Amino acid sequence: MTAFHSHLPVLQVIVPMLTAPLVILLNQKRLPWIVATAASLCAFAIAVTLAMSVMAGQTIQYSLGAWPAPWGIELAVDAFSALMLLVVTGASSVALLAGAQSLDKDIEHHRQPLFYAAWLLALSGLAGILVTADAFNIFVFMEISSLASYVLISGGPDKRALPAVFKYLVMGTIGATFYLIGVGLIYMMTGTLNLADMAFRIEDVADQTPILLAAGFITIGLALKAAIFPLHIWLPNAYTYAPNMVTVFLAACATKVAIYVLLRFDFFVFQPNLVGHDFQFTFFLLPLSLLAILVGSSVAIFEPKLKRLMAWSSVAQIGYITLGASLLSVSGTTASVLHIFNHSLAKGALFLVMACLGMRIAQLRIDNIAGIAQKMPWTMAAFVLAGLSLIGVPGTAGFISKWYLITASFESGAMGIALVVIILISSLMAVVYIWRIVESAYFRQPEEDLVITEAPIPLLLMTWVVVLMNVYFGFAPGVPIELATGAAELLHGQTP
Amino acid sequence: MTVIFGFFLLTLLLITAVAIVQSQNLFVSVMLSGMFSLLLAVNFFLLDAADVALTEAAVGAGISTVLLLSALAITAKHEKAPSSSRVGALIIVIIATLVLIYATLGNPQFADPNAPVHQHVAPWYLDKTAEAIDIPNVVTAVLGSFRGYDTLGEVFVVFTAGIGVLFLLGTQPGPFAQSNPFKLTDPKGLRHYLIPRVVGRMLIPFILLFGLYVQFHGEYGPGGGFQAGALIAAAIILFALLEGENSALKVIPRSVLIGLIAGGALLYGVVGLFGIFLGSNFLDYSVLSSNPVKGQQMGLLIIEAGVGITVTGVLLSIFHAFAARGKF
Amino acid sequence: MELLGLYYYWVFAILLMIGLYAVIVKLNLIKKLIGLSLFQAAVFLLYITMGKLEGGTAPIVTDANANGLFSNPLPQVLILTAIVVGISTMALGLGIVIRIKEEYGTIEEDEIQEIDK
Amino acid sequence: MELFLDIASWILMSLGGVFVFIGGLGALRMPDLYTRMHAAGITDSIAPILIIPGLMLQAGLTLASVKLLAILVFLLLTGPTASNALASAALLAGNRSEQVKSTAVPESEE
Amino acid sequence: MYYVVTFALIITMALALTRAILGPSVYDRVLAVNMLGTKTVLLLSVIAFLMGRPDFLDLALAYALINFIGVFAVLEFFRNRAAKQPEEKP
Amino acid sequence: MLLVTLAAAWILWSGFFKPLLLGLGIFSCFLTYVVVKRMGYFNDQFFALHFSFRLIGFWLWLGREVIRSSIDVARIVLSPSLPISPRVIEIKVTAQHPVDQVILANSITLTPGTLALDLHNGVIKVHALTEAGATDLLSGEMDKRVAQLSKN
Amino acid sequence: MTIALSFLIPIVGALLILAASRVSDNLREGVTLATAVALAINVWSLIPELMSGGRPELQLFEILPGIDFGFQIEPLGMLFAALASGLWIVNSIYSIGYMRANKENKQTRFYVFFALSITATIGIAFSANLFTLFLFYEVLTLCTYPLVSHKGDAKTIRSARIYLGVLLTTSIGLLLPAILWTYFVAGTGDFTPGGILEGNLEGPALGLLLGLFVFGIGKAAVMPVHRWLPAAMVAPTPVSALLHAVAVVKAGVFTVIKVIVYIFGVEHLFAEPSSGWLLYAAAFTVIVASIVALKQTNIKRLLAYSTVAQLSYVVMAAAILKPLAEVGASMHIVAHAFGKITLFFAAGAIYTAAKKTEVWQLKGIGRRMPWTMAAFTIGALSMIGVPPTGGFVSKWFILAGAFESDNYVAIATIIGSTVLNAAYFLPIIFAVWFSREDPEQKLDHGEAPWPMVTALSITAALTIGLFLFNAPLIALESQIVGIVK
Repeated sequence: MTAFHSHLPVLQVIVPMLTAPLVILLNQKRLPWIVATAASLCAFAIAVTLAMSVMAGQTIQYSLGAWPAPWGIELAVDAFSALMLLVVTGASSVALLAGAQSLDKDIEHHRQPLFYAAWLLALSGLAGILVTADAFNIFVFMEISSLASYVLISGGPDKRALPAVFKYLVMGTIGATFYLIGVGLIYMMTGTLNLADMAFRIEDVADQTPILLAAGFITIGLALKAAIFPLHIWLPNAYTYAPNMVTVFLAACATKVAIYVLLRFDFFVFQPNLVGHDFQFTFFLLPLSLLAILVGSSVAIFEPKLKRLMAWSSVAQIGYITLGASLLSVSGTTASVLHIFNHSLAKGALFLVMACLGMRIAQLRIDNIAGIAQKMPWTMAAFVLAGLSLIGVPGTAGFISKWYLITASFESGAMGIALVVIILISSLMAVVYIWRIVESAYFRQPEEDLVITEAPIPLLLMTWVVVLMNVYFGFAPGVPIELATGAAELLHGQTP
Repeated sequence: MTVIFGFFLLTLLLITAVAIVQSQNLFVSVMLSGMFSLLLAVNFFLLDAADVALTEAAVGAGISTVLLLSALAITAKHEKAPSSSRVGALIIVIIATLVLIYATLGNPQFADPNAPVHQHVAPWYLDKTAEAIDIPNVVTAVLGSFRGYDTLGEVFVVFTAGIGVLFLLGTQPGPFAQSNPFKLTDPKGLRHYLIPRVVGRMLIPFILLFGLYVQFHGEYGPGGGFQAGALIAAAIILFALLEGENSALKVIPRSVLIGLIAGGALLYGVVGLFGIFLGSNFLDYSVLSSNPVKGQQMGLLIIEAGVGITVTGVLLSIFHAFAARGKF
Repeated sequence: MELLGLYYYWVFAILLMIGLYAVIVKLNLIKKLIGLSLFQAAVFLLYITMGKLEGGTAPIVTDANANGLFSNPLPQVLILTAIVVGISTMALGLGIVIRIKEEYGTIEEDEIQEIDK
Repeated sequence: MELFLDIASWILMSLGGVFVFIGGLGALRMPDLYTRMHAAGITDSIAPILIIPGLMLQAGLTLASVKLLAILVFLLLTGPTASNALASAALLAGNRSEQVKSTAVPESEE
Repeated sequence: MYYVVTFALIITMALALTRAILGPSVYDRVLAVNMLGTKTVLLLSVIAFLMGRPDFLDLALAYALINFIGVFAVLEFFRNRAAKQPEEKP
Repeated sequence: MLLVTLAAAWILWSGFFKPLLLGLGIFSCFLTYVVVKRMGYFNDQFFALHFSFRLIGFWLWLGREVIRSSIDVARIVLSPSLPISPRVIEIKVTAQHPVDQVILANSITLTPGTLALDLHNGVIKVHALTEAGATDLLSGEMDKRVAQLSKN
Repeated sequence: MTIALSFLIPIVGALLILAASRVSDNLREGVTLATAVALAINVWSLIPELMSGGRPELQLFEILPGIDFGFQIEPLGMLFAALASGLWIVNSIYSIGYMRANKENKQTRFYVFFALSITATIGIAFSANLFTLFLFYEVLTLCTYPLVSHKGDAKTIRSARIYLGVLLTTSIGLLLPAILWTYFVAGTGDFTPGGILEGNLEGPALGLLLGLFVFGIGKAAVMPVHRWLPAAMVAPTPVSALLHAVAVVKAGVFTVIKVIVYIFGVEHLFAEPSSGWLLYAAAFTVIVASIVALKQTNIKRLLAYSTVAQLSYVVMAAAILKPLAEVGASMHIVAHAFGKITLFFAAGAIYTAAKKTEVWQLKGIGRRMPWTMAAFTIGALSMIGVPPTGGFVSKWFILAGAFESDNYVAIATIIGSTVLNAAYFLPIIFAVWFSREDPEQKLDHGEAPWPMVTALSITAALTIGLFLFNAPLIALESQIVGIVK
């Protein structure tokens, strides 16, 4: 490991972060986009390097300011964070590469430098959450990413983006503040902010009321951020009215990062130390996950707006992720982590398709895309494949995580069968809502002659790249599985 | 004894909070929240948190009041009659409060030296500051060096908010600015008011200087980049109030503001990067000079400057952005 | 003394819930933001309270008070950051509210929902 | 000497405290805005004039004294200015707002 | 001895708060806020001595400055509102 | 002139004489100076600092007035019947310079019992709490003293 | 390599069709035919190796531990693949005539998806494990949707939605859990001679799993999941032929047999009483579907219910769980394929030439369309199981199997259904040849276009050929039996 390599964890965060101030100083037409994309790609490259190091068996640690761990802030990259970093930086890079035209359409030119700066900040905030090993530092970066996300979403062309983003802001802030309270209470009882140190020291004071309270606050706060049912109400509108590319980016990773923190805290800090903590999983998280899956899917079935439909589907998919976690087994957590990755792929691709459609059609409603497959065959073909992945058809990435999820459900005994049934029912529901779109696009006659053409090449190209990744990881899921298994074992305290 | 003062002040605080929520008049709410901030700041001061008290005062009583008022000027003064479904929420909230209060019974005793908070990392900071950085203000040392990464994040939070507001409200005047008759008739601030103008003008240089003083004495007393930035911005906002929006923009044009926003953030980051280039970790200032202690002090000075610059730039930008939307 | 100390935490709890109540119940968007800032202020109080040390003084070491008892600097640092986060959020929120007013002509949540229907 | 300074400062500060209280009381008792402002004026003017020198006596010839002096000057400069600003604002709205209507400000004013 | 002053100040603050809550007009509230601000400055000065940290007077100074700006913001706000509702002059 | 005042203020506030801080102090003073210059401080006649010993004398006199009227007002506040008779009067200002006019107005406000409402075209509108206060003011003592301030 | 080619040829063919359609229709159809022939040759070329006991396989990659994506050819799959690829040629010829004569739109889409469906069918036939099979099973469902909904009007789309809904629901809701269960208990899903569940799953659970499989494989149309089949009648006739004879339903019963033989293991299942219900369910379906068919007046709907019955015939044969019956079952796949495709071709020809769709309209039509109706007669006879048709051979084997196990339910069902088949086919045949035409109708049509007639003649010939020259086929199927033993 070279000297430069050892700095990668921090570079992961500060490369996009420090590029942001540069971006707002740029005035040329394309320059902000170019710089932002370059920074994002650079971050992606770093993430890949980190993932390779992690897979080679290292856990990378980094002390900021060279101060030792519980006193200074420490960064740590393990299998879980490496996987998430791949998702986050990958989503950002793809969306930026694909999105130049789409964003030109949504954001006026003179506002673009600010927009791209906010984008980079969102990226660095998310990356910052993932690399840090410090509870308070998570809060700081959570706020960077949240504020930047609010900015990004508010760039949406529809005025309804504004109330949506306001709601998101209020709920997001409540979530973050709850988290802050929880961290404060734990700090009060343990005197430390470092996660590993915390997990170690919490043992002495476990089961005292402040710690229980802290667990509650942290869980609720992060659940708000992660849009876990029934705290998801900010999500559909925020995703619907955001600029298309922003939806691609955020849908693929924003809530997932909150789930990441939640899993970290629950499994790392609370689970080994709190009596009855696993009950809470079984009694709260599990039913809520199931409800999320069913409600999200049902609403999606009847939703006429395409992006909203996708957003509700996200609510359901978040349910899958938490369901896996709530099974409290290594395989369940593996499924959960894996689904984070795979759902990002699938949903990212779907929202990219939405962006493609959005380039050509004003109102993305099911009725408006009747017969569009003739005009935009490549776009809709991509949609079909990505939709299959979302449903979980074998041969796509979505199948792999559902497979793991179902296996994990079976392992959990008699209840498992019921879970499997629900998972399958909801898959069927996914079939229905994906199918409604496919049917409209392929098998209905357009009401009038559509004078539209295929989406712009870069957008289409990136869409297909992601779609093909869905297929690729459906057949060769080795890397994500390895990382996810590593992450799950880590979370359950088993050293691989 | 101070605890008893605290008791009274906290009670006042609670009353204020209830009044804020109860008041239908938004303006009154804003005024009361200014008071709330002051009271809160005094409480912080009583709890030995001088830096926090200064910040809360500068932010809560100063900046946020100004921002809220300018938003009110554009939007509305009164809120509508409340909705009917309040009882449920009230009950939930009361239950939650009781639960929280019950939970506090398990807290460590107030100000107990044996509480975990005072045991683990805190003494280390106190010792290490004297040894490795050698400045009196431990808060600044922790803020700037031991947890400098957090502060970098904080600067970028401010930065994000700044570009966010600029992005939302833009540099162009919005639709309301045109339809606002006042904007066109009198863009000149408080010009006609002789007394405020004269006194204000006399004070502005001193406020500025005081801001810079707070900036550069962050290592010795309460204060630092953020508080200084707020004070300097307040001075210029005062000027804008007295002489009008445009005069203030002439003093510090928008392009300069953008430069300040970006420059301060970059300054911080670049200092951090120097740590890497000079062979240590990110944000390690001790390598900046041959003497590690001197290096730390230098690093702190520069990053505080970065914080101050960004905060000034952002707060002013936000103020101008709001003001441009409707005459404040 | 002990009860007085607890009072700080109680005030935290009550303030927190007052803020939350305002955020939930109030329909006016600016009022929501004010409620949000109360909510955050409660957390500031929590942190600062826990950092207080019996007989301690502000952690600024000068010759005059070198008796070595200082309150915990760490929560103060954290809260400095949190305050900044709070004001940033508030500023952004207000920016959004202004835009909402421009687009909708009102800042009452129910009226906005009515318009969006 | 010590003792004398102490006593002097205690006296000043106590008096200040008394005036502050009276001012507060006045602000509560007075019937309308302008008269209340007079009461508030007590706390704005006489109170700092008494209390801060009292503190200065405690501090002696130190930097703290200088700062106290600066505070005093600021308060004496800003206090009346703020009152005046407020009064003129109230005056501006005077014959519109029923609540501000003073016993002394004639209707035709403005 | 500081305690006496401190208590007097705190009580006056409470009175000011009462006035702020009672109103009746917004100007009364502004007045109360301004009064409270001044009292806070004094209170901080006194507490600084009470706690034996006279070097914290910076805070009081900062308050004095900021409180002043706040009142101006309010004034500007009113002036605006007055101008926004153009009255028919008799 | 301003620079000197600023520098003095810095040193008195700071109290540290390390070279670094002094350097920063000089830097700060110049920065303030530059900003203030950009604000147009030296373009018009509003900004004028003139010190004189008469000012100190005036202050002492003013202080006495403040104490005297404070006691008056305090008595009013404490008396159960609130013996007030508020009225508005107008005073013509003798001094021409705006700064002097402002000093007068603020002095009036500073004295409890009287309150400067408005200063326009050399006329100060004053709200007085009592009849006595009003007549006191109308006697023109304060006006005279302020006018003397700038007479050099 | 040959296996890979089996997939590449139709896929490349589909792309070429797409490309060729830009040039001319003739070229497009030429490409279709060429692809079909190439595929058939390619698939058939594997037969010799298989007959000599080889089991060519192609392992692509491992998706998850224990889950591979790969192919392995065994006799049953070969039979199915050979059948499908062979019939594709005939069907293509027929389609050309049909599509042109009826001036259908979106013909390119039709040919492309047809080719893709064949790809999926080959995939099902060759898959080496449950996972791969499921994958292609779903692909087949999706690829046939555009074919079924070809007309594109509201009614068609509604019916097509039923088609898709039933098939997807059953496959995801039942088949997938069954597969998952299998993987979970056995740790693998590879098709293994003798089954993989022995020792892993016993008792009622086994019966339950069997149920999940049988009903999950909706394409096998065991009642009550047969609803899609009549619904799919809205499709153009070549598509119906594809559904009924070439690919879809055959894929269903094929999968059932394959699962019974290679997953459960015939003997393991035979030893398990809780699996006996399958026979009854199949028998029930046979009888009920035949009775329903009796009441149909629309030719295609009649044929559809006939198919439902015949499919359960296969399932029932498989459920007898005796080697001879298994041979009969696989034989019946072929026999029914030939017979039913002939019938559908004939029905399509009638529609094309005379625009007639109802049974009662057919009086005396044999004189105007002798070739068509002769073929129709042969197909119907095969359905009934009368010599000299292929249907007789398969029924013979099934019956032999039933006797071997003294399974009287099966015997009774076979006899009963034969009677019922005769009851609904013979009157038609009689009316076609011996009734007089309705004089009120103005009749001037002759035979359908020549490609259609050619195609149905070929399939009719094949039906008879199956009776006369079935030795190679039986040899091939005996290989399965050998495995079973």
